[in-house]
Amino acid sequence: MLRLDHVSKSFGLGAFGSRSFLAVDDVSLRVAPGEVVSLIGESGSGKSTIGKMILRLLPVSSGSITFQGEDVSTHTGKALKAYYRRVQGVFQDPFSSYNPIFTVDHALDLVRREYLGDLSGQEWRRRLTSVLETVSINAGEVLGKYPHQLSGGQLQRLLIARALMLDLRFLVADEIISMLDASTRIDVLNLLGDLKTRGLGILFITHDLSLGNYISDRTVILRHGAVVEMGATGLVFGNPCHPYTRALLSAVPQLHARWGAAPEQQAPPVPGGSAPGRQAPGTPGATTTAVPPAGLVATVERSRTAPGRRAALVEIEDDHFVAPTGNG
Amino acid sequence: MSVQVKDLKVYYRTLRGDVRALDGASFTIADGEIMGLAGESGCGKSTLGRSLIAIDGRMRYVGGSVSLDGAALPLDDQAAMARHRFTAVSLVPQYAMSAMNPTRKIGKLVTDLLRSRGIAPDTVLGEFRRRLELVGLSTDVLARYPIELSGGMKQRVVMVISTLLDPSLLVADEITSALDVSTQKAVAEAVVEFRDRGFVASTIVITHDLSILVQMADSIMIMYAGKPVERASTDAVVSSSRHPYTRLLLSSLPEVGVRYEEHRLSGIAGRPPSLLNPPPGCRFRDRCPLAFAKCAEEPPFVEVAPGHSAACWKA
Amino acid sequence: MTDANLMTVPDAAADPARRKRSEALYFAVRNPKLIVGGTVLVALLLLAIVGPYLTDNPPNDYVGPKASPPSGDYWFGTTTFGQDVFSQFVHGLRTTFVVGVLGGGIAALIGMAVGFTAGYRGGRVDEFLNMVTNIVLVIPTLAVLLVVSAYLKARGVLVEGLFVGFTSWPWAARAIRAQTFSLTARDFVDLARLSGLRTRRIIFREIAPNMSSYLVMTWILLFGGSILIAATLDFIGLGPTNGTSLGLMMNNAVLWSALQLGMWWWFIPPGLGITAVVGGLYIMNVGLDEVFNPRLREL
Amino acid sequence: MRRYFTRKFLIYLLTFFFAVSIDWAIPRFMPGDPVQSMLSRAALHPESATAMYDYYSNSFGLDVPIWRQYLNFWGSLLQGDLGTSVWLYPQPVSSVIANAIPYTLALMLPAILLSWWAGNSFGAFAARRKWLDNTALPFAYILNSMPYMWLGILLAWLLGSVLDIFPLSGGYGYGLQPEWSLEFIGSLLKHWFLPFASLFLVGFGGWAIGMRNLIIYELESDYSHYLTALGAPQRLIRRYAFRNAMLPQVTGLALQIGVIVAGALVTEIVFSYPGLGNLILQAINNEDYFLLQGAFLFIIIGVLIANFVIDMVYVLVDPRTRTGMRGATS
Amino acid sequence: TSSDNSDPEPVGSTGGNAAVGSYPRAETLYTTGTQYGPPSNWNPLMNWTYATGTVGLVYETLFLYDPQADKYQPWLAESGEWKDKTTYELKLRSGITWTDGKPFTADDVVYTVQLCKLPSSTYSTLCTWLKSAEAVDKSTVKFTFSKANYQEWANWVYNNPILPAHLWKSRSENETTSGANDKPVGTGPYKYLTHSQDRQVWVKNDGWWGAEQLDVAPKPKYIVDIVNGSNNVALGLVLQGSVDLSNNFLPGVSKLLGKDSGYGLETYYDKPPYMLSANTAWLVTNNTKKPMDDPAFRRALAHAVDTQQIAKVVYGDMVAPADPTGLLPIWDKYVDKNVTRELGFSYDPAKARSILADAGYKNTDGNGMVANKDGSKIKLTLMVPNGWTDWMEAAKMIAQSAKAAGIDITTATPDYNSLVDSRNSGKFDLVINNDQQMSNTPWTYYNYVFRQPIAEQQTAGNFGRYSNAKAWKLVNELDATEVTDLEGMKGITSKLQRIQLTDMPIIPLWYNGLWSQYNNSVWTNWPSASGSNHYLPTTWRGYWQLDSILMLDQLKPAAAKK
Ligand SMILES: Nc1ncnc2c1ncn2[C@@H]1O[C@H](COP(=O)(O)OP(=O)(O)OP(=O)(O)O)[C@@H](O)[C@H]1O
Ligand SMILES: Nc1ncnc2c1ncn2[C@@H]1O[C@H](COP(=O)(O)OP(=O)(O)OP(=O)(O)O)[C@@H](O)[C@H]1O
Ligand SMILES: [Mg+2]
Ligand SMILES: [Mg+2]
Repeated sequence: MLRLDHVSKSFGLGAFGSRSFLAVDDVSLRVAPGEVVSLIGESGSGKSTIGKMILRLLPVSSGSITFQGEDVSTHTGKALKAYYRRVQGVFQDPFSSYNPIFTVDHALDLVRREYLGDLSGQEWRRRLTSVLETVSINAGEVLGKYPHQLSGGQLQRLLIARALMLDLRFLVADEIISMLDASTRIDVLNLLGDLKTRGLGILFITHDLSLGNYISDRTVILRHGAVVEMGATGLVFGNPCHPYTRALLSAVPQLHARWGAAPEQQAPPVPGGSAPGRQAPGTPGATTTAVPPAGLVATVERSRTAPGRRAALVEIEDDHFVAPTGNG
Repeated sequence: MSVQVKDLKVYYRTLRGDVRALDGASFTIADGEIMGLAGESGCGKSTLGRSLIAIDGRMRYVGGSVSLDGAALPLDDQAAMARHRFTAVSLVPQYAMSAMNPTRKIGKLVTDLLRSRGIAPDTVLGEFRRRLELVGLSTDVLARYPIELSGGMKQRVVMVISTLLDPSLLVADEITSALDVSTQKAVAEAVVEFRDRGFVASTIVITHDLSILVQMADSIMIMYAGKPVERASTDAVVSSSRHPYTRLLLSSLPEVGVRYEEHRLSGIAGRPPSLLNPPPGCRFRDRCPLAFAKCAEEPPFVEVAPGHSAACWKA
Repeated sequence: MTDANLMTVPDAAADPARRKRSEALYFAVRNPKLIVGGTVLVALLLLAIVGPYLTDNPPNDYVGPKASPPSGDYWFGTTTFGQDVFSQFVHGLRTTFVVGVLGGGIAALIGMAVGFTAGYRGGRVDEFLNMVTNIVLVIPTLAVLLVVSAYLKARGVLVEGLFVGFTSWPWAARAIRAQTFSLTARDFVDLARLSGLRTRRIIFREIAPNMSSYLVMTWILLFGGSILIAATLDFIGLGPTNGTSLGLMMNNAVLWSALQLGMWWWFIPPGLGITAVVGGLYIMNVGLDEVFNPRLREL
Repeated sequence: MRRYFTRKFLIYLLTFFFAVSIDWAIPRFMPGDPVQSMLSRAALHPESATAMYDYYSNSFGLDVPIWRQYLNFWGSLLQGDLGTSVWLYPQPVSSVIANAIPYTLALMLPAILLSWWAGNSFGAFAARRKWLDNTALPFAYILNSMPYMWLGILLAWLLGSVLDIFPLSGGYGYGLQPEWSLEFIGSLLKHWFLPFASLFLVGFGGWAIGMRNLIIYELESDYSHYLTALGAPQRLIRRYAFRNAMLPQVTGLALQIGVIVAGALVTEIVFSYPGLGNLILQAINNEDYFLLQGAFLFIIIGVLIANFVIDMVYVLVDPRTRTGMRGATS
Repeated sequence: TSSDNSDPEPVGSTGGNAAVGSYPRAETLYTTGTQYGPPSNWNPLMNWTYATGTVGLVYETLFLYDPQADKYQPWLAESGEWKDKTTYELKLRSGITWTDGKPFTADDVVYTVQLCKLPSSTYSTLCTWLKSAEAVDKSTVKFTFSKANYQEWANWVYNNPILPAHLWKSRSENETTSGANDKPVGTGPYKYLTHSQDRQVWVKNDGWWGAEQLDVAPKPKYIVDIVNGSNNVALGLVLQGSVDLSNNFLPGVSKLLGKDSGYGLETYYDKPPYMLSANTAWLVTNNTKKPMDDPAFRRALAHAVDTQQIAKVVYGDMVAPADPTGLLPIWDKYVDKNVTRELGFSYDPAKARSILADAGYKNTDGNGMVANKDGSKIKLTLMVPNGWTDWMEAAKMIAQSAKAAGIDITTATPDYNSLVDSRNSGKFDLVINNDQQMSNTPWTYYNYVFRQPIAEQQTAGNFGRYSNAKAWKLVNELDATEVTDLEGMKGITSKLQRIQLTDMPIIPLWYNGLWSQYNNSVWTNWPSASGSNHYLPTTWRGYWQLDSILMLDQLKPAAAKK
């Protein structure tokens, strides 16, 4: 349904863009209908940038994004509006997603004004009630209130409802629960799960691995703007091949296991070099570069120049791709 | 018995009356203990942490006492309190990203601070450098401006600064929330390390992320709507919690391995009550699946098992 | 100064919008600065409105004895030519308000247009507008006025107001740009774009209302600034060529040696009038800042 | 840092180019003819007038097409030639201005810098000190809302006319010749004082108010709270707040320079101070395009340099600008 | 050129004057009112801009002319006389030296006169009727004319300063006519000492010839001319006594005169109009435009202006309303009273209305304002330069009083430059002008009023574009009348006055004053109508040779300091 092919994004810095910064580096991925793909990476790895490019909030520097076969980047005016009818996004901060001077209805009204102008008041209300039901909030409880008056969870669910008012096919969920309380975040997450069963494609952006694991079918691990590992969630989490993925996983705090106390996951070697094609796990010759204890390494200046085309990902098992280490 | 808090009450003054953000908290923290403090947003965690350090103009000290190594802290006397800060009680604030003066080099900032407290910088700067290295920072951060450091680095620098004078009590407020997993781990480990090395005696770690507390805290206290509801050792809280709120909180946490298709978790319905005019009785009553008539009466925060206190009639 | 300053600490249970409003009111009526500034301003505004009806003397006609000090007949005395200073003063006060409103208004409009565009669009547009702003900032406005005045045989208050407006917007543009910049980074702007809203609508319907109090304060400062600039222009003889204004009164008083002739009643009132209007505005502004901005409040 | 510098420099260069072009164009957009109005002041026979008109048009370079005039203008500007004054014929504009500039600078630099420094110090001192805040600051408001020339007039009237302490006009006593004597320097200072004082006072009020508000913001900032939490004394916290609040004031200075310059010009006029302001007024009254153009050029250059210097100072004092991530400083 | 103005040293010390540092107050005369900008040149040929006193104090003319007594006084010349109809012989004084020590000779005069050959010379027209000038001997110059314009020549000889040929001969045209001449070498009673932004200082020339030959001794050792800030500053200075002589228009000064005011301030007359009259202010009508092309309308307009009120209210009685002919008081003898009695006018709105009605200007739309004969509206604009406050006020009064007579006039105050542009090119309705100063002959006055032919740009005179060949012929006849032939002159001027008052090409309003107010605290015996000193009390350019140089001789130091 949605494809990213060799998408890169560089930001110009300095005078008249004299210096550039590669925030997304040759990323290709696909999301099928009814599939949740989670995009995981540390802060600044380019997750939001990818989401924004899909939502056309940022232009693509190179590569292409196609949705249902059409190239998204050329859409303007009507076509863009039609695109937004099918593709929507929800962002990290539920409070800043609403204009604080209006009641939350405003966000819904905008959608109505722009897309559903022909709907009669009654029809609109009917539809609204049913959508609000889907996201399990009570219309009377939220409508007519100001953003501050509602909980983050309610706000996020209302935003999803706003998207559902349209002909939604694809949702970009950018860290939609990281600002929520532990007690409410799971409800929003569950809502995403329900939506997916209704055939929605979802790009779930997060830095929390446990959340990604909980909800997604496929997982993409991003580092410094490039994909280091991706594949079916079970495979990526169960059999992490890239040292970075492993480091990430080992840093995840768990309720029932302390860091270090948990048995170190058996790391299968990672294929080195650029040998294309399938390689069986355990192929000798792979290097297991020790990743320095993540986080203890200061990452002050991460400006990097495009190193040319990256070495292609290697598919080490069915639906599990890993970037060759050595230059990652 | 290093830190002893008794029925501490601190309210916020607003136009519409007092916000009872901390409405009676009693607990003790032993020497060398790391106590985790968790709860929903707005339940008064930061208020508790802040009131142990500095009660500002908008806060009102209502009652209760805090004693440190047996000596009472003059909570309501800011001038007297100033002497205890940094040396006896210290804070790693929630806002570590902006806690350092952006226009001062870190080294200069520390020297200024030490001088102003009447401490010759030379006597502690060596130790400062050593500790920076301990948390994985090179000493040349001293010559850098805060803006030149990443979030995780700033967090750790602030931690080192705050603990430089080996305080008896350290309050670490949401020091990991803004960080990604790997940095989070490093910072959390540093807290434990500092305790292990005796840089700080007792520590309060505030966060809303229980799983991180599990990694570092010896004991956990759960707060709800301005009051502590449960306090026990970490293991006890995770495995045999007595308060329904704690249990619901724990059950809503996804963990690596838990998947939506296989095991659908659920959250806690409803929202905590307003602290402006909190309802009488158990404040969790409205959301509690176990609530019964007695809950209209406020449950006392009592020991329900050795070293395990809870405020619930059904505990 | 971020937008966060404009928001009060949310309190979950109450109705924040109404609360915010009533809270603003609560502080407003208790803010001495706002009250003093507002009172002075309103009093002068009233004087400007009704003043001309209190006197039958047209401001520039030679109605009375020459150079007479304040008296029952001529409350503020008369000029060298026997013009009624009081009449000139109240008419001039009117002009002052007109110039202020007009100049401040135009400057605010341009400042908003430039600031919003630069802040919202960013990038090259921002660089370009920034340069335009810089140019206007360094161009001696006097020179431009010269051209204007050479073309127009008669300059009115309107022209002056327009001119002042067209040259005094840069700082406002910069300030608004910075504000817009921080608001644009908020998610609701992205969400508005996802709703298919056009840029202009996003700026004026979504972003601008969010900084309304800031805009009001900017406008007040521009208002006061315009009055001062206009007075300066009047004073060096580049002011309106017809009509009365406080600056022109000062100019005339000086040119006709009111100082040396001891006619204090001729040059004190206009300057005092300007100072009071502008001072009232500025003090009110600080008061408003304290009302809107919880951080500045002292409880 | 270097990059930032070059970038700023380029932008300033471009701004300079446009501003100067506009400055050049302005006189040429005006109806009327400088040569004709100059000759209208001479007592002439009409026949002589025609011959002289041609002669002077040629000598001012006004008899070539407008685009050539523009190129010639840049050509001579780059050689430091600003043309000849019409009104003060045949003095070169550059020397006319060079004679006036010292007075203007002597007035403006101390007034701007001292009022900035004193205003900021006072504002910082008064902030959050209830007593001062309620007594002294209202004065600052009033000072700040006074038109420059009115304050000038009042001072001239009170201290000059009525009390006769200070002279009303001129750069130094009319009975003196410039020399390094106490008498001369005393006279210089005496003449300088009133115009300086009126500029200083207005500026002082403005900066004091601005600083007071900024300090209050800074005292509410996170780093101040952190310092409080570490038991730092108010002294240190205020010192830090002052330092940081100075930064917006530095940009504020850059933004205000133009306005202050205009104020200084008017003040010179009030006190007949022999600086640029008087020159400009006379150039306006005498339609001396070249002088006007030259004087404004100096102001443009002055304001640009001031802005540039302030930008540079800003980088030095505010490390946040050095990372290069942020575009503009404001 | 010297731009190093603030350098005090060279010129002053070479003059042998020890007074570097400060000028003793009792020996110094402070003046102001001529110089409006920093002294920029000392070139006597640039008669609109040279530093105050360049001509008069440093460079001298052949004759002086005393306008009040209508007398020429030989100055550098000993005598001058017409040998025949077209030959004029000039005898020069001997024993005069330039301040560089070289003698003053006939060559200098010849050199100076022949500068008329330069197109950029202000008197280049002289060469159209001067055939030759030759030095007969060291002290005799013979002029031969192709056409003898006696009046104009008499004007030339006292108006134009003689230059030192030995220093100037080698100069280029550019340097001659428009050079700064920053080290002026003259024959006059004063020498350049120094100048700066706001002042020009002259020091007495001790070896001046006049002391001996004329027994004239200017009293002040130093003359410091202060650059004008603004009029009110000048008033402040003269009240303080920091300035002795102010030639500014100082509004309201009449109130400060007299003993009881305590300022020691004086003017030429001690009652209105206080000032001598220097020039006439006219209301210039654009005679090519409807309805100003109609003499009847212009006549009506002349009756509609209340000049009395202007003199009283705007000028505080410091000016006098003009004679209907506009001739200055010094030319009173040329006014033909019969003509003025018959054709003169004064403020009379009723008369104005009746003239308009008779001529067919009717008030058609009932607003009280008359319309053109063809019924179109009359709406005239009176322009005065912006910033000329007295004129601005006067214009308002003219508009007001014209409205009372049914003529709709509004005022406009464009900038001077743009006003000059519209005025010279004839794109105006009404302007006020006073470009003709007092002189030795009414010819200059009529030359201004009737000047022909009308050019596309009218640069000097007849801005109203009045066209009358007969009048112009009379003006030329007047020019060719000998200055001693008073009756001949009167005959012509009488005819001109009849034409003027019938046709009203221009409407005289008031006599602008020779503004001068003096403070008695340091110098006394200032020019006055009653005292011994009756010379023109002014430093204006072109007036030193109208005998105001002699005022300096009459000054006396005040007895003792207060
Ligand atoms: N407009 C911009 N101009 C310049 N650089 C930018 C811009 N937006 C983002 N970046 C940079 O691009 C990189 C990727 O940013 P992005 O927001 O996609 O990260 P992220 O993975 O979403 O991080 P986080 O977890 O903190 O949200 C960051 O280093 C950021 O600094
Ligand atoms: N300055 C203030 N004025 C009024 N009420 C306040 C103020 N600061 C906090 N509160 C209120 O006090 C209560 C407790 O706040 P506190 O900051 O202690 O919560 P918290 O547990 O730290 O929450 P979080 O997890 O969001 O940091 C909240 O209801 C909050 O709205
Ligand atoms: Mg992001
Ligand atoms: Mg908190």
